Amino acid sequence: MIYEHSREGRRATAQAPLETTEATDIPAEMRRSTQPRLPQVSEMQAVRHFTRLSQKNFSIDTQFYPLGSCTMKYNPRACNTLASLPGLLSRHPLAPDTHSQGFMACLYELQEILQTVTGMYAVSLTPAAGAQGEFAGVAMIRAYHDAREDSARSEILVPDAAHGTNPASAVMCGYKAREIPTGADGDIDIEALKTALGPQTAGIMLTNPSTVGVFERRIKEIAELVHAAGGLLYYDGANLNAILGKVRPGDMGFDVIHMNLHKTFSTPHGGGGPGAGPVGVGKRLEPYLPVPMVDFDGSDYRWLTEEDRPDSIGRLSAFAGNAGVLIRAYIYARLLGREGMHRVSEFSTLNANYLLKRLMDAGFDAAYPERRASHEFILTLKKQAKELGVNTMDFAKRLLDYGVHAPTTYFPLLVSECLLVEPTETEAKEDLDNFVEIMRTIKQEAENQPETVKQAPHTMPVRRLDDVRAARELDLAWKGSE
Amino acid sequence: MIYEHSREGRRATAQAPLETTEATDIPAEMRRSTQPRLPQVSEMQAVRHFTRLSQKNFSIDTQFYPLGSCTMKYNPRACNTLASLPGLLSRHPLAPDTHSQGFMACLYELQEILQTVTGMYAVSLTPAAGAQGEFAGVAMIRAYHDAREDSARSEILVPDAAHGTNPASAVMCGYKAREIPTGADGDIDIEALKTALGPQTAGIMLTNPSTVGVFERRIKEIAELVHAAGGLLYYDGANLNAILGKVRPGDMGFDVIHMNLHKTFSTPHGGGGPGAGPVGVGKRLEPYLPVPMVDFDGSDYRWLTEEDRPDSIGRLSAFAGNAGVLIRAYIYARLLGREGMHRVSEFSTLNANYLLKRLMDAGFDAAYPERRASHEFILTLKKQAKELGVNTMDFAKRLLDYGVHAPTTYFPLLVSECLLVEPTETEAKEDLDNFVEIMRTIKQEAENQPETVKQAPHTMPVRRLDDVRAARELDLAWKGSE
Amino acid sequence: MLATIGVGHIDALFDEIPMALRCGELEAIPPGMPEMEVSRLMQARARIDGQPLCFIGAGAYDHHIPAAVWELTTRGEFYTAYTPYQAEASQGTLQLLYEYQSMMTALIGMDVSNASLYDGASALAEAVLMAVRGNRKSKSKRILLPRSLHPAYRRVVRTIVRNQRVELVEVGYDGNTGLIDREDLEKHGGEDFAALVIPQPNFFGVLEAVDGLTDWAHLHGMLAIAVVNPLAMAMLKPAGEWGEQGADICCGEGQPLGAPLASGGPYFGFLCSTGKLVRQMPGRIIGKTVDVDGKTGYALTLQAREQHIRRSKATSNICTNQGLMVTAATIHMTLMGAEGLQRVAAASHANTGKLTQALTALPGVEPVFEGAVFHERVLRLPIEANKALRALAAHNVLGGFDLSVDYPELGDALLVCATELRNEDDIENYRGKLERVIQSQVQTPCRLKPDW
Amino acid sequence: MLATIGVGHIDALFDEIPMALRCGELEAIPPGMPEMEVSRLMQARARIDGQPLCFIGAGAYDHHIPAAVWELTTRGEFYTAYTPYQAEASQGTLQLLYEYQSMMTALIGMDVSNASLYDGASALAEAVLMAVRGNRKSKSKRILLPRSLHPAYRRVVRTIVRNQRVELVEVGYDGNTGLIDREDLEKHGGEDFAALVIPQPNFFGVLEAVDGLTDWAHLHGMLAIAVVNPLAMAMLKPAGEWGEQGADICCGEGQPLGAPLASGGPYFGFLCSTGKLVRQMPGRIIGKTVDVDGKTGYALTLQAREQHIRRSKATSNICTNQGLMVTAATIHMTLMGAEGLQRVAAASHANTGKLTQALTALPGVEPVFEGAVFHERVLRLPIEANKALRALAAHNVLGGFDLSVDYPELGDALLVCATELRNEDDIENYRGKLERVIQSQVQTPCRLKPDW
Ligand SMILES: Cc1ncc(COP(=O)(O)O)c(C=O)c1O
Ligand SMILES: Cc1ncc(COP(=O)(O)O)c(C=O)c1O
Repeated sequence: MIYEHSREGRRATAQAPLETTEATDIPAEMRRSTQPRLPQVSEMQAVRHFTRLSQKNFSIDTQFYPLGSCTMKYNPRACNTLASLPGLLSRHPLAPDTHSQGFMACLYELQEILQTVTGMYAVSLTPAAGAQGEFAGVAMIRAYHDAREDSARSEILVPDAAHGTNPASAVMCGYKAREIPTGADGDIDIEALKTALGPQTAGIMLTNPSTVGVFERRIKEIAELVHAAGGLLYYDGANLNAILGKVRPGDMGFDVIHMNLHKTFSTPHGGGGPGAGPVGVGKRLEPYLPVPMVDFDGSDYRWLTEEDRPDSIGRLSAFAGNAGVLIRAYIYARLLGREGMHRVSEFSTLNANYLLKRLMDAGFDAAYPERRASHEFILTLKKQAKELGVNTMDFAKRLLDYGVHAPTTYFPLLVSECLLVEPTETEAKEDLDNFVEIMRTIKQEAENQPETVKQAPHTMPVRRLDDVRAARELDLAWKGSE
Repeated sequence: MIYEHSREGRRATAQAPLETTEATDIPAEMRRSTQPRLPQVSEMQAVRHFTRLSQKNFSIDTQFYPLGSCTMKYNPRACNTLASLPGLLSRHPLAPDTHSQGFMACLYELQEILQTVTGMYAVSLTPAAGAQGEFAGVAMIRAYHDAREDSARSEILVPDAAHGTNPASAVMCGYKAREIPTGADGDIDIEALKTALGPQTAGIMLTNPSTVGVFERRIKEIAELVHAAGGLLYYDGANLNAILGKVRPGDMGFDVIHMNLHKTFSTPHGGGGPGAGPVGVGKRLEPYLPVPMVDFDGSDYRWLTEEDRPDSIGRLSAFAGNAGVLIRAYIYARLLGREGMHRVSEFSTLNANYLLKRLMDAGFDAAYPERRASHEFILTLKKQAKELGVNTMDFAKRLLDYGVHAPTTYFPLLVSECLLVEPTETEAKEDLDNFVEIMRTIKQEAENQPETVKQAPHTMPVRRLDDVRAARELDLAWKGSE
Repeated sequence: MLATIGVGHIDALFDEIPMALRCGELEAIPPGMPEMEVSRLMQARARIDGQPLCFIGAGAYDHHIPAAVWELTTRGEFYTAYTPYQAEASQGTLQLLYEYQSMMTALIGMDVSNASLYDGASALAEAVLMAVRGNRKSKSKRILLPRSLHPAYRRVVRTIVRNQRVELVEVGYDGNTGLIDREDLEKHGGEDFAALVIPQPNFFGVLEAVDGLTDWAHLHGMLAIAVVNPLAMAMLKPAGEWGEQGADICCGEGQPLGAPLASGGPYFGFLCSTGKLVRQMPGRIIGKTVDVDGKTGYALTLQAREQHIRRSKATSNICTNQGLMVTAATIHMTLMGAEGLQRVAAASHANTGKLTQALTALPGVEPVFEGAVFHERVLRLPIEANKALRALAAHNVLGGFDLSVDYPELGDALLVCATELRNEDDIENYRGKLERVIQSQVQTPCRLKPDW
Repeated sequence: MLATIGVGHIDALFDEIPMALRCGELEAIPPGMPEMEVSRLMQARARIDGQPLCFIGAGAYDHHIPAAVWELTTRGEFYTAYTPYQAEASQGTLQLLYEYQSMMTALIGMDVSNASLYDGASALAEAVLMAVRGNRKSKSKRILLPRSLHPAYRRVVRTIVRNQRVELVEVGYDGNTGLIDREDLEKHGGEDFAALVIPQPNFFGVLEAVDGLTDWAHLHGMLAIAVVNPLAMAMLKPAGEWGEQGADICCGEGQPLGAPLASGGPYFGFLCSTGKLVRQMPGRIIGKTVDVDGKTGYALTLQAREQHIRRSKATSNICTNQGLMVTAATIHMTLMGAEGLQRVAAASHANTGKLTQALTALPGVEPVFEGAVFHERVLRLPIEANKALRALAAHNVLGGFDLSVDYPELGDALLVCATELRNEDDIENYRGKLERVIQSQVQTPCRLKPDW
C-alpha cells in the first residue's frame, strides 16, 4: 500500500509550485479545513511502488492472454508513441478549427476507414467504449421509431449468449430485453426468433461471429425476418476482428453497429480501459448519429454539432469521446492498410482453428465440435468437472501458474464449464503449441493430483482470494494503519 | 534466448521499408552473400521477450541499491522525458551553430554550474565516463609537464584503496602507477607519501572522501607536499556526492578533476552506462582541456575546437561526448538548484551515518569505527567469515533474496571481507531501517542456519553461477540450438 | 497449421460465411504504411495544429503532469492488461485501483468511490440515474439541474437519461452573481424531485453556496449530487462535508488529475457516494480481502451490480471503463500529494486573478459576475467575442471560451482560465494582444461602452 | 535520525572537514526550479533549434528507430540498473548483453564481441592498442591509418594512443577514386607495422577494396583492423570474411543501430575480434554458464582483463560503458532483423543515389569520386561550400558536411547523405533550394566552371 510509505510532511517537492498563496478572497467556510489524506511520499518512493505494482500484472506485453471476446492482441508501440507527440497532447478540446486541422484530418479519415471496412453509410466516433456504442445504437433505433411515431415498439431481442452489456444497454434506452435461445449448433433458434418477433419488436442485437465463436450462417434470413417485423438490426462489433476485410456487417443487413477499437483496432486495454466504441449506421439512421462528427469540404475540416444535425440523439461526452484512443486506432489502421485488414481476420481465424484442433486432439471437448471456429472458440470442461471434480475455474487458475492468462471463464452462460479461447492473430504458432502443452499438463495433473489444480494458483503474488468476504466485509478504501 | 523465438522468414514488417532494391551498382564481391543470423521474430515477440527480461533485473526503480562508490540514487524521470523532446533527439551533431543555440545554451550553463560547484577554473564536458575523464585529466598533467619540458616525471601515485580505473588510466597515459598505503585511520599514510614523492612524480590521484568512505583530513598538507615536489593533484570525482555544495575540490588544492555525472548528477546508470565524466581544471591546466567546449560571447554560443585551443590534449570522441547524458545532468542541476546541491551532501551523509550507526548497534563491525562516515561506509565481515564461515559474498547473495541489491563487495581491496554501503540521499528512513532488519536477520541465519546463507540466493531467476566454467568454457555468442 | 486443421487453404476457414456476403478488396482504404512513414505523417499533423498559448478551461485544464506519471502508466504491464477478471494475476491493477478509491474518497470526503466512468459528463448522467434508483424518499424521476452547470454536461445527461423517462428541470442563475438562482429554486421546493445537482465551481468559475444548497435538497427529500472539479477539492470544502450531512453523490471530470488535454480524451469520470448508496453504484468497485493463507489481496467486488452478472438488471451497462486514466490519476495524486494539489489549485486561482486584473485594465473589458471564483472567470468584451477570439487565435493565443452561444443573455462574454502553467509573460502576452485586437476592432468611441 | 547517530545538528556530520575549506552559498548556481518550469525551459530550447531537413551523415545517421526500442529501453529496470556485478539479480541485462554479442558477431562475421565502448572513434583507439598488444608477429607500435578514414576518428585515436608512444602513419587516398592509395601503401610494405586500419565504407562514402587490403596487411605481418558502419554490414561482405582470413579486429560506431542523432551521443562503440585475440579485448564480456542446479545463466567473464581486477595491467581503463545504448541496439536489431536492416541499407543507398542524380543535374555540381558508395557521396559545388551550406540552413536544409576544412585539396566539396527517411519530396526540396542558392551566388557565367 502506497499509504504505508507515507510520512507526515514528505513530498515530491519538484512537482508543485515552489510557493503557495492562500486564496483569501474565497470565504473561509468554502475552504477546506484539513488536507485530504493523500500519500506523502518522495518521487522515488512513488516510482518504486508503482513500478513494482505493475510487475504483479499479467499483460499482453508479458504473457499469452487468450481472453475470449476481448481480442487481447499486440498493441503496436508506435501507436502510443505517436499519439503522445507534444502537439497532440497539448491540443485543447475546444481549440478553434484553425488549430485543429491535423487532428481532425485523422478523425475524418478514421471515420472513412471504419465506414468502408464495415460497409456502413456513416460513422460517428464519439462513443467511449463498446457499451456506450450500444447505448448510442439502441438510442438511434429508438429515435428512428419515435420519428415515425411507431411507439409500440418496446422490446429489444438479444440471444441468450449475448454479452451482458447488450441487455443492459437496451434497458438504459428504456427497452425491455427479451432473450432468444441459441440452437444446439450455435446458431440462433430461428423458430424462437419468429415467435418473439412482433409489433413490439424495436430491434435485435447480434454479434457475428457470435459469442459462442461461430458465424451465424442464416444472418440474411434473420435480417429479413426482423426487418419484415419492422425491427432494426444492431451489430455488436466485439468480434469484428474475425471478419475484418472478409465480410461486412453492412452487407449482412445490419442497420447499426458499434466497433470496439480497443479490440479490433488494437488500442490498449489499459487495465480496464479506455476503449472507444464508434457507431456506424445505414442510411436510415444517419440523421440520428451522436455528435460531434467531423466533416470535410475538400479543403477544411470542421465539427458537425447539434446545430448541423438537429435529429442527432445528442452528445455522449463533454467533448469528442476518447480522442487519444481514436488517434491510436487511426495509426493502427494506417500501419495495417487495406492488405493488413484481411490478414487480421485470416490469421486470427487460422490461429483459433489450429488451437482448437490441437486441443481437441489433446482430449478436450469443443462446445460446437461440428462448427468451424471463428477467431475464438469454446471448450467445455463438463467432463473434467464431473469426473475429476476439477472445474473451469481450477483450470483457469492453474494456467496462471504456467505463465499464461486464463481464457474467459463461464461466459457465455449457456455453455456449462466453458472456456472461451481467443488466441488472436499476433500470437506465434510456438505460443499456441506451448498453450496446448500446458493444457495437456494440467489435464494430467487433474487426473493424477487434482489438489494441485484445485488449489492453484501457487506462484502468484496471492493465492485464491476470498470473494465472499470481499463483498460481505466491504473494505473499499484505506482507513489508516490499524 | 531471443533466438529461440526465431523462425525463418518471420519479421516485424512495419519496421522496414516496404520494398527492397538490390544495390546492383555495388560489385557482387563486395556484397554479403548470406544474411547475418539475427533473430527473426514478430514485434510482439520482441516486446514480450525484452519486457520479461527487464523484469529479471534489480534496479533503483524497483529495489534499494546501496552499491557503494556508484551512487545509485533516484533518477528523476523528467530528465529522461525532457531530454527526449523531439527537437533534442533529432539534432545532428554537425548541425550549424544557427540550429544549435538551444542545445549549446544547456551545455554552456552546465559547464558554468560544474565549474562553480567544484571550484575549478574551467570545465570541458566531453569525456564519456569517469575513466575517460581520468584519462583526459592525466593526459593534461602530462601535457603540462611536457610543455615545461619536465620530462623526467614518469610516475603517478595512487592510494592502495584507489578504484581500478585510476592506475589503469595512469598507464593509458604512459605513466607508471605507484601505490601509496592507507593508514589504519583510513587517511593516507603521509610518511609513505613523502618517501614516494620525488622528481619522478608527475602527480597523484585521490578521491575525497576516499574509497574507504572517510574524508581525507590532511588534504591541504598533501596538496602542499605534492606541489612542492612538482607534481599535480588529480581528483577522482566519484564521491563528489558526499561534499556537493559543502567543500570544493578546487579549494582543497586539486589541479584537475573529473565528475561522474551518472553518480552525482543522477543521470541513469543504464545497466552499465552511458555516463559522462566532465573534467575541470585550475588555471594552469586550462589550455590543455579536451575539445570541444562551448563558448558564449553574450549573444551567441559557439564551439571551441582544436583551432581555438591549439594546446588541447585533443578530442576524445567523434562528436561532443555523451550529449544526452549531459542534457539529463543539466536538467537535474536546474531542478536541484543552488539550495538543492548541499541538500544532496547533507542527506546522503545523514543517511550513511544513520545506517552505519544502526548496523553497528546490530552487531556489525565498521572498518573505521572511529571515523565519521561520509556518504558511504565500509563494514567488515571478517568476524562472521572466521567464526561462522559465512563470508561477504554469502551476505551479498542472501540480501538479494530479501529484495535489496547487495552493497559493493570486496572493494576497496585493503579491507578484508568488506561491504561498501552507500544508501544515497534519496532513500527514506524506513528503507534504511528495513535494510538493518534484513542484515540482522541474515546475521541470525548465519549463526543458526549458515547453509541458507551460503547457498543463497534462493529466489532469483538463477542460483549461484559457475564463474569458473564461464571463463574456461567460453561461450560468448549463441551458436544455434544444439 | 492448415494441415493440422485439415484444410488446404486459409479461405476454407471462412466456408461457413455465405459467399454472397463476402466483400472484395476495400479500395477506399489506403495501403499499409511502414512505421517510419506513419511517424512522418503524424509528426506533420501534430505540427500544423501548433501549440497555441491556451487560456481556455471550460471543463478541460492545462496542468503540469509529472513526467513520471505517464512513464509509469504506459509500462506494458499496465498499458496492455485488461479488466482484472483473474484477480491473482492482476494484483498490480487491483491494488492500484484500491489505492485510487482510497485517495478519491479522501479528496471528496465520502465513503465510496468506483473505479471510473467514461468522463465527467456521463458520470453525471450515471449519478442522476443512481439518485433516481437510490432516493427512497422520492418516487419521482425528476431532477433539478442548474443552468450554471456546464452546457455540454447538461446535453449529455439529457441524451443518456431521457430514454428512461427521467425529467430534467432547469434552474436559472442569478445575473449578478452567476450563482444558482435561489428564488427560482424555491419555486420547486414543494415538488417531488429525486435530486438536486450542485456544481462546484459552476461553469462560470463561480463558487456556489454549497452548504445551503445541500441542506435545501435534503430538507426537500432530494439527494444532493455534487459535480466538482477534483483539483478544487484540494482547496475547497469537500462534497462529503457540504451542509449538515454532506452531499450524497459526487461526480466529476478526473482530467485535472493527470490527464493531458489531448483533444478531450481519454479522460475519466469519477463517482463517489455515501456508503448507503454503494449498491446503486455503477461501474467497477475493488475490495480488499484475503487469500486462503490470510494474505491481503484485492478483487473486484459487488459484481452483482454489474452487467456481466446482472445483465438487464445491472446498475449500468458500463463494461470497459477508463482504467489507464485512473492509473495515471493515482500516480499523479501520489506524486502531488495533498500539499501539491493544494498549491496547484492556489496557483491557478492566483493566476486567473492576475489575468482578470490584467484584462479588465483594458478599456471596456469587465468581469461579469461578482463573488469568489476558483480558476475561471467570465469577462465581457467591448467587441464581438467570437471575432476577438479569432483574431487572438491568429496570433496563437486561445483567449477563452465564447459564452455567447450557450448564454446569449450575457452578451460578448468569454470564460477565461489561467492555470499554474501560465506565467506572467503569458498573461502579458494575452493582454497585449487583446489590447491590439480591441483597438483595431473598436471603430467609434461610442461603442466602447456597449449597450447591454 | 540525528539522535540515533548522536549528533545535534546535520552540520556535525561534516566535522572532519577542515572549516577553512568549506564553501559558502554558491550564488552563481541558479536557484532550483520546479519540474514544470524546467519543462518549459527545455521545450523552448528544443524548439529554437528547429528540426531542419538533414542531409548530413559524416558519422551519424538519421534512421528510423522502431517506437518499441526506446519504450522498452527506458523501462526503469534497464534504465536504472548498473553494471551487472550481482549476476543473479541482473540476468535481464546479462542475457540481453549476451544476445547483443550474438547479434554483433553474426553481423560482423567474427567470433567475439565485447559489450561496448564509448563510441566509434574511441573504439578504434582501443582497437589500435589491442592490435599493438595482440600482434605476435610485430614488435612495432606503428599503425597505418588511411586519410580516407573519418578525420575526427584520426584525431581521437591520436589523442588516446599517443601517450603510449604508438605511432600513427597516414596513408593517402587516390584523387580519382577516393580509395586508399595503393601505391602509397606499398611504400610501407617492407616496414614493421602492428596493423593496417581499413574503413568500410570510408569517410567519402566509397567502398574500399577490402579483400585486397586485408590480404595485404596479413602478407606483411600486420593485423587488419576494420572500421565499419554496422548497418552497411547487413548488405556488404562482413569484416570477418574479408580476404583470405578475414579482418582480425572490427570496430565502429553503433549509432545506426537504434540511437537517435541526439547531438552526437550517447552512441556506442562496438568491438569484435577473432577468438585468438579475446584476452586482449578491452571492456566487459558476458559469458553463458550454468548455476549450481545446472540451469543456464549469464555472467561477466574474463574479468582478469579489466581494471577492477587487473588495475594497472588491465587491457583498458574503461569501466562504465554504453550499456543502455546496447540495450537499444539489441532491441533494434531484433525488431529489424537481417532483412529489415538490409532493406534500410538498400533504401539509404538508393536515396543517396537519387540525391546525387538530382543535385548533379544542377549546373556545376558534380560527383568527385568514381566508384560505388554505400550511402554517402562527395559532390563538388560551383560556389563556396561553406556559403552554400549557410544559405541552405537559412532555409532549414542541412545540406551536408563541408569537406574543405579537412580536405582542402578537394575544393568546394560536400559530403551528402540521404537515408531511408528522406523521401522524394525532401530530395526535391534540397535540389530546388540549392538551385536557387547557386543562382543567387554565381555572379558571372565564367565562375560556373571553377578553376581547380
Ligand atoms: C461481445 C461483447 N459485447 C460488448 C462488449 C462491451 O464493450 P466495452 O467493454 O467496450 O464496453 C464486450 C466487451 O467486453 C463484448 O465482449
Ligand atoms: C572511485 C571511482 N573512480 C572511478 C570510477 C570510474 O568511473 P566510470 O565508471 O564512470 O568510468 C568509479 C566508478 O565506477 C569509481 O567508483
